[in-house]
Amino acid sequence: MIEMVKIAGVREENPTVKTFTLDKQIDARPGQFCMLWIPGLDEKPFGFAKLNGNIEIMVRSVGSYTREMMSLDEGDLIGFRGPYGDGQFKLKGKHICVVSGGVGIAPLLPLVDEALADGRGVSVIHGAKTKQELIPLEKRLGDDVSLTLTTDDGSCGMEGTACDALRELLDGGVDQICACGPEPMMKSVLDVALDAKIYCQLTLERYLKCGIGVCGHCSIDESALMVCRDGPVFEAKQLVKSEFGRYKRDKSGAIIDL
Amino acid sequence: MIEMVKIAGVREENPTVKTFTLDKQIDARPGQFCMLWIPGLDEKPFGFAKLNGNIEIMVRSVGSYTREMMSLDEGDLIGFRGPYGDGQFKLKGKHICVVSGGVGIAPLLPLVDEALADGRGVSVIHGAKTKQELIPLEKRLGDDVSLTLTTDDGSCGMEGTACDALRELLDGGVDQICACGPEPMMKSVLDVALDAKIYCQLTLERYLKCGIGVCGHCSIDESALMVCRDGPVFEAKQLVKSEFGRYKRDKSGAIIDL
Amino acid sequence: MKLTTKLAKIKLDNPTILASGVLGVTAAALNRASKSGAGAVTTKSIGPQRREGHDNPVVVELDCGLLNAVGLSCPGPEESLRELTKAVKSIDKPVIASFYGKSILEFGHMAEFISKAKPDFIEANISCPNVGEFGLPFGCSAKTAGKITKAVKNSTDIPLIVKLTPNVVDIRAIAIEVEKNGADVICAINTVGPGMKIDVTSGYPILSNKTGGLSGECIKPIAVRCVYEISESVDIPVIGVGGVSSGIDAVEMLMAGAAAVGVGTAVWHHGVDVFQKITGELMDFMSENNYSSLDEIIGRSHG
Amino acid sequence: MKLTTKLAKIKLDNPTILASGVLGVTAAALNRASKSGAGAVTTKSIGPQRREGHDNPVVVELDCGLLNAVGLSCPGPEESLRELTKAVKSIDKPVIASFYGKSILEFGHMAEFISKAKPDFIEANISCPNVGEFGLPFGCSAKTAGKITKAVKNSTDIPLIVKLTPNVVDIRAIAIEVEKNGADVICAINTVGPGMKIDVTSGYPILSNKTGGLSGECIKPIAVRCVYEISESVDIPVIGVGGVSSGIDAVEMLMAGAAAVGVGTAVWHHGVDVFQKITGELMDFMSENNYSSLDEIIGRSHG
Ligand SMILES: Cc1cc2nc3c(=O)[nH]c(=O)nc-3n(C[C@H](O)[C@H](O)[C@H](O)COP(=O)(O)OP(=O)(O)OC[C@H]3O[C@@H](n4cnc5c(N)ncnc54)[C@H](O)[C@@H]3O)c2cc1C
Ligand SMILES: Cc1cc2nc3c(=O)[nH]c(=O)nc-3n(C[C@H](O)[C@H](O)[C@H](O)COP(=O)(O)OP(=O)(O)OC[C@H]3O[C@@H](n4cnc5c(N)ncnc54)[C@H](O)[C@@H]3O)c2cc1C
Ligand SMILES: Cc1cc2nc3c(=O)[nH]c(=O)nc-3n(C[C@H](O)[C@H](O)[C@H](O)COP(=O)(O)O)c2cc1C
Ligand SMILES: Cc1cc2nc3c(=O)[nH]c(=O)nc-3n(C[C@H](O)[C@H](O)[C@H](O)COP(=O)(O)O)c2cc1C
Ligand code: FES
Ligand code: FES
Repeated sequence: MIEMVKIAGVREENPTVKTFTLDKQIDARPGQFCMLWIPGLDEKPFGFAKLNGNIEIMVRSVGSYTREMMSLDEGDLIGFRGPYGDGQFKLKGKHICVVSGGVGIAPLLPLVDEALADGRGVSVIHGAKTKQELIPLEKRLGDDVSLTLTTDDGSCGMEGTACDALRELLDGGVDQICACGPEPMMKSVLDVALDAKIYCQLTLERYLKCGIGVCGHCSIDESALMVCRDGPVFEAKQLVKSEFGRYKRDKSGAIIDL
Repeated sequence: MIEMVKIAGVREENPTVKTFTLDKQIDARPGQFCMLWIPGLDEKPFGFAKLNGNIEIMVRSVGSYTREMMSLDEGDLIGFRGPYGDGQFKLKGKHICVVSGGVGIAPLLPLVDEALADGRGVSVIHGAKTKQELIPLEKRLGDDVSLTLTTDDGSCGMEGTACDALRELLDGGVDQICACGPEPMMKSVLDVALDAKIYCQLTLERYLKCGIGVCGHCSIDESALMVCRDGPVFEAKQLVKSEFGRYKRDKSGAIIDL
Repeated sequence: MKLTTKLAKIKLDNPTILASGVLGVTAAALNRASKSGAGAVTTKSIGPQRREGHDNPVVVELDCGLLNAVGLSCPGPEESLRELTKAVKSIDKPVIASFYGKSILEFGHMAEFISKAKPDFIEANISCPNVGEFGLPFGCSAKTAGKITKAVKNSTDIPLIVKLTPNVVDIRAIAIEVEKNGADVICAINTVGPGMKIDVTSGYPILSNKTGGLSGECIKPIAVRCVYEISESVDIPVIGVGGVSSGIDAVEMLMAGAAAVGVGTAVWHHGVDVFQKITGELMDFMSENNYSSLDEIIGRSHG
Repeated sequence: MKLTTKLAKIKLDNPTILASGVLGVTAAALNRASKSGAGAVTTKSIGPQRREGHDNPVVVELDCGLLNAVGLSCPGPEESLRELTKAVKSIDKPVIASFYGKSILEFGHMAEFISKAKPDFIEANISCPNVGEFGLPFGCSAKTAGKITKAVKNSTDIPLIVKLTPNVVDIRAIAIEVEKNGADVICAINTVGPGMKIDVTSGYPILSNKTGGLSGECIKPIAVRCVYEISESVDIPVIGVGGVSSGIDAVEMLMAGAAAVGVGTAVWHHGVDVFQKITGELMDFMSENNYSSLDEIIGRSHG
């Protein structure tokens, strides 16, 4: 059931990304998501960028809804329902490598918090097209995390993709990979993980309508796993031989190539 | 919600009264009641004649429904909903006097059980028009209870009414009266109790429809206490200056004098 | 903070109204509801003949509401009039006299008859779905609903509430017709369905009438939609009834456009104290959200 | 113990059917429901044009059900036909192709069109209440319902299910007309209401479409009554849909007269495993109560 929640704070991460602190605490697992409703406009899915204490939502402006979000301020209200998603990140390995593209870092942050609290090793790879699109992570992650930045144009950190960085890190004892970002990037991560036989979890974005596993709109071929219900986090083996990396469906349900 | 319950046993008490053991255990207070449904026929209210272990219902044949009940056998099913009634017998005194007319003894039996288990003194007065209409109580009550039988025609026990017997018992340390029986008999008990300033609880029978305090059919004047919801057990002070002992309402809601 | 509201010039201390058919069989019961905090009280629908109503079971308890088929039991018009007169005399809040007839003509006669008791409102129940012999509810046809309204208006000067059934294809059309023919207030909704509950062990439908009207929590979304549509279509005030059991439920009804809210089935779980509960929660909501009067809430969801 | 049932000569392994609009957007999803134990599966209603459907929110979670206004989203007839063909080829249980049109004529065209995929049944959805532009549902008038049935029957040889809306005054009259015009099976019911849920903090109706159809537990009594009334009025088999989430619910529907039961909203709480859950509980009930086949249960509440 939707509940209106107060925005307790807004932080600008970079020119197109803001983090919203909501006046709400929930019991959820890293990787789960919520539906945020702007009355009169629309309702869209977002992961949790922080789960202990007031929850945080990190949003990238990409279209009409997220643009409207950028204009929201402390004290404003937004509709919240969730948390949703049975597919959640789980800590399996001793040394977790987190691979993120842009705002894809968001749902991975609570996982990093959890891994650190549990005394596990954490490497974070954070990539973007260019320096401006990176999220400032140094302070948020702290000293216990080894952070690798990558940009396609080399404007900051390593030149290349997050997946390039992952390949280089693999020898360092990584025994679990968790990834979130653009689907082509994640497809590469999946291939690398399969190759290296490392346990790997990935998040999937599909057009969500109901968000609760009823309307079937977010079903993926051929398993018919529902992103909103069975995901949004999946294990690598659930995604091999699937539509993942190849196509998705638009708002009408029509197939569009990635 | 109605549930079909198996009749686990039938005991004949006298020519017009049978006790049915139901294959059901419930958590209820003495004085509460249930609605028993014979599919295709009707549904009527009955008190509990036993509450520890399988519940018992003691029924007097007075009309078409109760006549049909008399033909039910071990193994037959009957619809059950309940327990209902916020007005319940409570143990207040050290020596409780239970005053019953005929099948009115039924809801008082669990109270006797409770009083005995709690080490209180119990006197039971049990009256009827004639010997045949008495319920055999000796074995059921055991030796710790002082039992006084009365019949209007003197065919068994003391000649007179249960209320006559009550008057005689009052000096013996009785500090609580609980009564159930025909309304004129209870009216006399109420007057005696008020006179003697003894805490007194009485049960009321009114035509019940919903049984759950919604339809208003069992409302009593002028307090508008609902027999099914606020009763069926009331304290004496709730009934003074009421319709009690004077009139009731029939199935249509029309007033009929008692 | 002001909880008062108005229905056709008559002021209510607070917007909660005891719905028809719940508790209100006797004057004493109406009085109790009034003393327990209802802003107004409605009698059980009074009919032209003595009726015992249906045999038991007349209700089925569901997880999210009730099914009922009481069957319009009625002690007869004379005795009902006596109780009504007693209620009007003894209750210091508005008393609404609900009634029904078996024909358009009879609606007129009944209106005239119960007006003798001088209730604050009369409420024409054109929507009871439970009584087979009366055929489909009159409230299912806009034309018939309009004719009944006119017949009743011609028979009395007492302000008229017309109570509508939601079990129609287009409740707006009916509301418009009822307003056009002179209704002063619309009450929506009566029970939904009807519904049926079968006991799977015996195979019998539980209600002796087999089917009964659905009420309570589970019908609230339907009631809110009906109130929203009606208040969009007519100018007369609407009493919103259906599943209201909390202050927030009341706010939802008011925002949908109701000027007052009826409360029926909620008496089941909360007892007659439900009126105080609702007004208390309503006040809490108003102070938390800086509302000072119901006028600021009523109809807020529109446009 | 036999769980098989028959709908117009076509045998189902068990009486549970995935209801239209739930999960069944893709062939893969229909396949998953089938593998999870559904006796048959129904596609989301296929329409004559590509439609995005309504903006979010398209559902509201209630304590006793859902409100939904997905708005008949559809990737367009060609793409739907591809998915349907894939479903028919890959699924070894009966596949029901649900569809709708915006006119009587279009219902005929759509029936002809989707018949190309050779589904086991086509299901004419004449009852969707959510799409304003289409006006009042066709299923609200017996005459129109009959005409649509005839137009569809003239366009295809595939057995026809007609799905009815409960939001009418007399569903029996509609069922009779639909049977008279050649329907092979009736499916009842589509969602109830519609309903509306208002967020009292913002004052907005939550659904972007403002109103949506009510489904789930809270509509079961209405669905059972409709199935009871319909199966009393016609001879063709009835699929009972509405609030079924357990074996006992299924028994209730069957006793009311359904030959099979549709399952929609229950997928929300129980996931797609709900079909296995229901058939398991159904078998438990049958063995406890000494039933050996569904025939002994179907229609038991009548007479
Ligand atoms: C499980 C999940 C978690 C997400 N978490 C985050 C997050 O933490 N931070 C963040 O910035 N973004 C997140 N997203 C993506 C976010 O939902 C979209 O960016 C947003 O919906 C775009 O809406 P728009 O109107 O601004 O853009 P549009 O112009 O409508 O669309 C831009 C892109 O967003 C996608 N999109 C639009 N509507 C939806 C929808 N209802 N469901 C899914 N995708 C949609 C479109 O397919 C398109 O690719 C998440 C998506 C999913 C599915
Ligand atoms: C709270 C309560 C507890 C009861 N407990 C017992 C009990 O333990 N044992 C027992 O034998 N009887 C009990 N009764 C009385 C019992 O309900 C009636 O005897 C029975 O309903 C008679 O039905 P009938 O069809 O056989 O008789 P009818 O010919 O219908 O009526 C005979 C008498 O029973 C009364 N009665 C009928 N229907 C109802 C009804 N729906 N509600 C209330 N009274 C009704 C009538 O007013 C009439 O006085 C109780 C009644 C109430 C209200
Ligand atoms: C037991 C019961 C009896 C009812 N009797 C009547 C009646 O006599 N006349 C009437 O207009 N409505 C009657 N109703 C309908 C209510 O007044 C109300 O419209 C409906 O129950 C929806 O409101 P609720 O959900 O608050 O109960 C009755 C409802 C119940 C539950
Ligand atoms: C999200 C959702 C979408 C639906 N879409 C359709 C549809 O496209 N076509 C249709 O005939 N019924 C549709 N329905 C109605 C269901 O098929 C079913 O008739 C109704 O929900 C009642 O069953 P239930 O209580 O088991 O859900 C939809 C229901 C839901 C909840
Ligand atoms: S969005 Fe509806 S099932 Fe996932
Ligand atoms: S019997 Fe309905 S209120 Fe008591």
